[in-house]
Amino acid sequence: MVLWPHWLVAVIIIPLTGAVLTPVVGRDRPKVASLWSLGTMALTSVAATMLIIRVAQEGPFSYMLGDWARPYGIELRFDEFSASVAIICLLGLLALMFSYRYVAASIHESRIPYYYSLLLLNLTGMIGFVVTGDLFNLFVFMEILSLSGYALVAISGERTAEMAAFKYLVMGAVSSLVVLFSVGLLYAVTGSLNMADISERLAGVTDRLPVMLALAGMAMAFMVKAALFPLHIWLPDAHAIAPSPVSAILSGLVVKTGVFGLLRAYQIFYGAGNYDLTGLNTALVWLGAISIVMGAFFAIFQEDIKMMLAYSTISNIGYIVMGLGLASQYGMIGATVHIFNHALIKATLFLGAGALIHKTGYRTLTDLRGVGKSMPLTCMALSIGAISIVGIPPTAGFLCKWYIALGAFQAGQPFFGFALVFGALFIFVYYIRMVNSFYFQQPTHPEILSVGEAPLSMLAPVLVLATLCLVMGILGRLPLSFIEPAVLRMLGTFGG
Amino acid sequence: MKKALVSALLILTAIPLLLAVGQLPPHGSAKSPAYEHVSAYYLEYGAEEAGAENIVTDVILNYRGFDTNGEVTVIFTALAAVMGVLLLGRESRHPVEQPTYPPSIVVRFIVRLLAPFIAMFAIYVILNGHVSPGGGFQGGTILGALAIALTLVLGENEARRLIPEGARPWLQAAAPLTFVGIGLAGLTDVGVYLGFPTVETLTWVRTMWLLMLEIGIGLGGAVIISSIFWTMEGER
Amino acid sequence: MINALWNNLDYAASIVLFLIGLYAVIAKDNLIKKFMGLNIMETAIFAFIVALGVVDGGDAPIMGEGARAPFTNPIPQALILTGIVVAVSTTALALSLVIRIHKQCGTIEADELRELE
Amino acid sequence: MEVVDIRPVLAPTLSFICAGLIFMTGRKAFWRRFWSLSAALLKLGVVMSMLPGTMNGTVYVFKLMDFTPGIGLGFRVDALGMFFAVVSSTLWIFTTIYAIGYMEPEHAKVRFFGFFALCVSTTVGIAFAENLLTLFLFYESLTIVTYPLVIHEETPEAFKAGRKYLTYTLIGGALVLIGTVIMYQTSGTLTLSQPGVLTLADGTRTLTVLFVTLIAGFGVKAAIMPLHGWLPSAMVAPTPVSALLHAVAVVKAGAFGVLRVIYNVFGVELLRQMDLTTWLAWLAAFTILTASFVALFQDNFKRRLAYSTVSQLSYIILGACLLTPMAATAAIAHIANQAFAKITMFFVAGAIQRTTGKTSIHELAGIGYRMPFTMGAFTVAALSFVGVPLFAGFVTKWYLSLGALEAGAWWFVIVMIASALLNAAYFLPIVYLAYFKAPPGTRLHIEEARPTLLVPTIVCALYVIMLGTTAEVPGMPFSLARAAVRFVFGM
Repeated sequence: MVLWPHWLVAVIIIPLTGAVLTPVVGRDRPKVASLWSLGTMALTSVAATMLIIRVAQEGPFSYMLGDWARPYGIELRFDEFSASVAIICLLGLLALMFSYRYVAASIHESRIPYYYSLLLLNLTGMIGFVVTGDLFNLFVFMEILSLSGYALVAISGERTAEMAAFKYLVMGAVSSLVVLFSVGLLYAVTGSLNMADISERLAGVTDRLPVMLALAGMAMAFMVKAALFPLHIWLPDAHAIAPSPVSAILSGLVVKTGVFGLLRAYQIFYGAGNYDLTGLNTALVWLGAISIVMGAFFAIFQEDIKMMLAYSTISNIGYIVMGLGLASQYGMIGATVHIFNHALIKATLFLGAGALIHKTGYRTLTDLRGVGKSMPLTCMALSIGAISIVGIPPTAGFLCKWYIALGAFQAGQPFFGFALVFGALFIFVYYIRMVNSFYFQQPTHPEILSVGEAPLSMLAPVLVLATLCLVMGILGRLPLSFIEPAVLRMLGTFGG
Repeated sequence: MKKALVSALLILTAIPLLLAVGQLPPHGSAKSPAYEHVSAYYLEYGAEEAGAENIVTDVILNYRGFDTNGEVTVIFTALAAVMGVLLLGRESRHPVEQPTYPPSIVVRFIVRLLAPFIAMFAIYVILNGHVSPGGGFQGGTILGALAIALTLVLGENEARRLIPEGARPWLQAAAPLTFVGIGLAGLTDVGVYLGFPTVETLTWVRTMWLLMLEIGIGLGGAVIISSIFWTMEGER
Repeated sequence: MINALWNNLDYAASIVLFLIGLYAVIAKDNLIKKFMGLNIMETAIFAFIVALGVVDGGDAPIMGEGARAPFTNPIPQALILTGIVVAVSTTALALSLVIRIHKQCGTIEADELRELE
Repeated sequence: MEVVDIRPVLAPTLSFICAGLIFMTGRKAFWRRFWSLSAALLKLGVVMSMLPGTMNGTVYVFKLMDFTPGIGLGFRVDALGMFFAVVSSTLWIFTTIYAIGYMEPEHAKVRFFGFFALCVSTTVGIAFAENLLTLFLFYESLTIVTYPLVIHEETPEAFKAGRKYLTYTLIGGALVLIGTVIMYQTSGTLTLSQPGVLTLADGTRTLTVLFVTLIAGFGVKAAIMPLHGWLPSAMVAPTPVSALLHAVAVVKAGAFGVLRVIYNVFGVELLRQMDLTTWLAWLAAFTILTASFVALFQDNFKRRLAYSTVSQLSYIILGACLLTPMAATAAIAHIANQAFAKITMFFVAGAIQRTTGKTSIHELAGIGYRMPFTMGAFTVAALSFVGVPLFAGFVTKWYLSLGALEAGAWWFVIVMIASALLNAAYFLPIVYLAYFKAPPGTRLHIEEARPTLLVPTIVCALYVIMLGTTAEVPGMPFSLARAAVRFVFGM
């Protein structure tokens, strides 16, 4: 039962079915819709757990849909990187739980079943994105998650939200098209759509220019999805204006799919073995470094707490991309684990901020002064998140910073180690403002002292996540050692 | 100024792109890797193995059936997205009783006259997708267009009655649900999700499943297209 | 070089179309026009991928009575069927957003919207 | 001889648990005090119970867990770490008692005592860290947990000081992190259990960069000029904070880090070969003299003490840089000598402020008549700093001068003498002012500080005398310093 291979398809099919049935089940009954989607996600989590147990025991495995042999059918492939389904399921569950109260207050009732449906579809898209082994299938799932993402940004019905969603949609759609174009190019030169097969056949391609163009196209498009610095302009508005649980999902997971796409592109090209990726690596490292600094720089000027968090996502994506671009063992490990850890941390922060906004109705740092006294647990969780995202030990953010910095030195590019560590200080500047305003400053609105703690359905996810931020800092070696074989396999070096 | 800058930038971008496509295998060549690898296999064995004479249908529903499973989910996502963005709750909706400018009698007459034929054609396209050009998507679009045309001449309330209110959410989810159903049938019967029986004696099962998929896609597509149209019109 | 491009004129045409669409997306202020630009880009990509599947003198890949080789490549056609559906879905969502923006702001010109903020 | 023992973990954990209890039940004054005091006593007990073993050369180790293979959260009690731990946990008790009295009229006491306990927890963690990563972990945590203490007053001035504090120390932390990364990259280990793990084969350039980053990183907290800017500003904190943090925990953590770098990362032998420490010694000498000069012109009592701290900390750095056994003994012993004397002074400053409200030196005329015991304690500490024999400061100066001669660097002896004179020049006028410049008509009208403030002050002053008189008695802290030196120099 545990090693049943069908869990791999179940992990996509369960949330998919749940999502399309949410409007049926939940019509005019928002509570039922909420419970239904929670149940769906719980089942999905079971499947995800089984998959991770299996990959830990046996290593990567495949599932051939329709029983067609490798290049002819669609292959689902579960490797160590795909273990991201764990964090997708976890954040999904917690965001859905958080939504129970939050959405009732901020979204029109008739839209609520569709809200849950879209959220489930978004999660389905991400799960499919990380487990598929087929390039075109990857595109299809990317579209599911992008489309639902655009709609979720706009779902609150505010004017600014709709404009942010439109901006997001245009940039997202263009980048999706570029991905499709690159898939077409790769298909033209290899005749295959299966990633492993493409990787094998790429080694024998003689005319390199289309292949390099495909690589550049994919890199560019995924950078847009990942909101790397000059291509980030869609992110702050979209993430800040979306409902908070959605922000948590978007910031914690959806932007990571861009990084994940880069990772898959790397897998294809490293697998081919005879492609020189130095140019791309250099570009990624520099863009990563610039993102770290620019994200932090813009965040300093933000008054709106969610806007600040949104810019900090850009910085953190910078970490991850820099780690990938360093192309050294430690850098790569740090980057992949930071995908996971940053999701935890950012979800803590966004959900915590959501709880504050829900209870107080304020969203700027000035207005929120003194809230630490009335909502101590939420603010404690937010502070843990802040410490963690800056990378103060022993929280989850630290190990990744340590690994990526180590990777920079390992790759012989110490400059980026410095950039990373000092960039993190820059980030601290604005998080300390947040902590100051919660705890140490006199309230601007005295009535803020009398609001109570957030309801349990909001508090519980926030606290669970904050605890995980700490636990993952202390037990950080577990994901690290879990991902290590995959990275080594990808880089093709052992012990180097 | 901005326009000139953008143009210049795009022309610069064009150069590497054109260089790259120039290096692609020559257009129309039967010796290209794209033609010789996977598709050669499909063309050779597809008709017997996958169950439909139309190889494109084989690819869509059988070899790459999971893509289509995702694809129908994309359509459903579009529906949910439009609903999520546009719905404002029943009380604030004012369904349009009559079009603001009722179409002329000629239009009304012709639409009413053609409606059964259009529907017939749509069903034909859906059911013959596996042996001729066409299939669920194409037929579903025709059906959806029919629903839109009828809305224009009958008014929304009248047209909505074509699809009963209670069944509508089920029908909207029809395509993904059919896929999941067939997929699970394949799981129990063949042992793999979306597996189709390949045994000689069970070819009729295979054909039936393909047809069910086509019908599911067609029905779901049509309902979703008309639902999106109605939602948008309600917002006009 | 020119010769190679001439052989692959279909592809080159798609590239040009793609860039025209991109121009509209970037340079046009009207949201609908932006979106039409996006649709042009989509069409360009679809044309590109379908063109990949063309085989000189190829017939539709439908077996049965009277079918004769060569057939065109079925895969790009299948892919683009999916692609079109995706494009339609994106268009539906974008238009819904434009409807809402127009309703709330009274305009769909990007520069005027920016002033409203 | 290494013994696996739970006690090295227990010591920091105790204060950590105590902090948790304070946060949970601290609204009641009784529980707040009870937890603070009992944890302080318990921890001192735990630390002291390891003392005899350490004296005999036993090393207690405990590996908590691995972050990654090879790098873990490990604890190890050697003589040097023990020395620092004994000093900080002894002083924690006195400071706690003092703080209970001092903080009576203040706000946010739960927060204060909670973070106070956390602060001590991390300090002991620094002392017992087995590897550089563990050390860094506690070093960085120390920065974070002291921040709420620094800005305790919540005034704009306090926020400004807090910002300055964080800027300096976090940059220092970042440098330490980079140094740690470089060390791991170069040597593949981060352990602090050897007398030096690096060798010349690692490349002069790498080693120089590593040395500079690590020393600069720890030097921020050790307030080596020009990295000292945060220390005088942070004096806006309540006095117990200034006392504990700026005489014991924070600044000594920096100095301790420098010692670890010099003795356990690089090792005396390698540094001698590379001649890296000379410039640092000169920088330290410069700091000693300059900070003393600046202190001369400070009128605010606590600011004068702050600059004196800056000056005194560099004794430790200088001692370490001379790379001779004598100087090293002095450097290590000065951790205790300076701490006890300086904390006495801060206690005095706080007691005067709480009792009379005076914070400037020129207002202190005649204070010796009102608060004779307090000022008596101050006089003891001042004499110690000047380096009068029989007081703790003399021991340091004596051994440091011997060490300088041993290293053939007689000019540092001159620095030492000049510093003694400067110390006299800025501390003795206060004593003079207090006793001999009474405004006309002052009568002996004793108005002492309350007992909770007075007793710790006097006990600390007695310690200063004890450290000065019993340096050669076996079993005293000084012999622990000797044990540490024996290990470092392989004697």
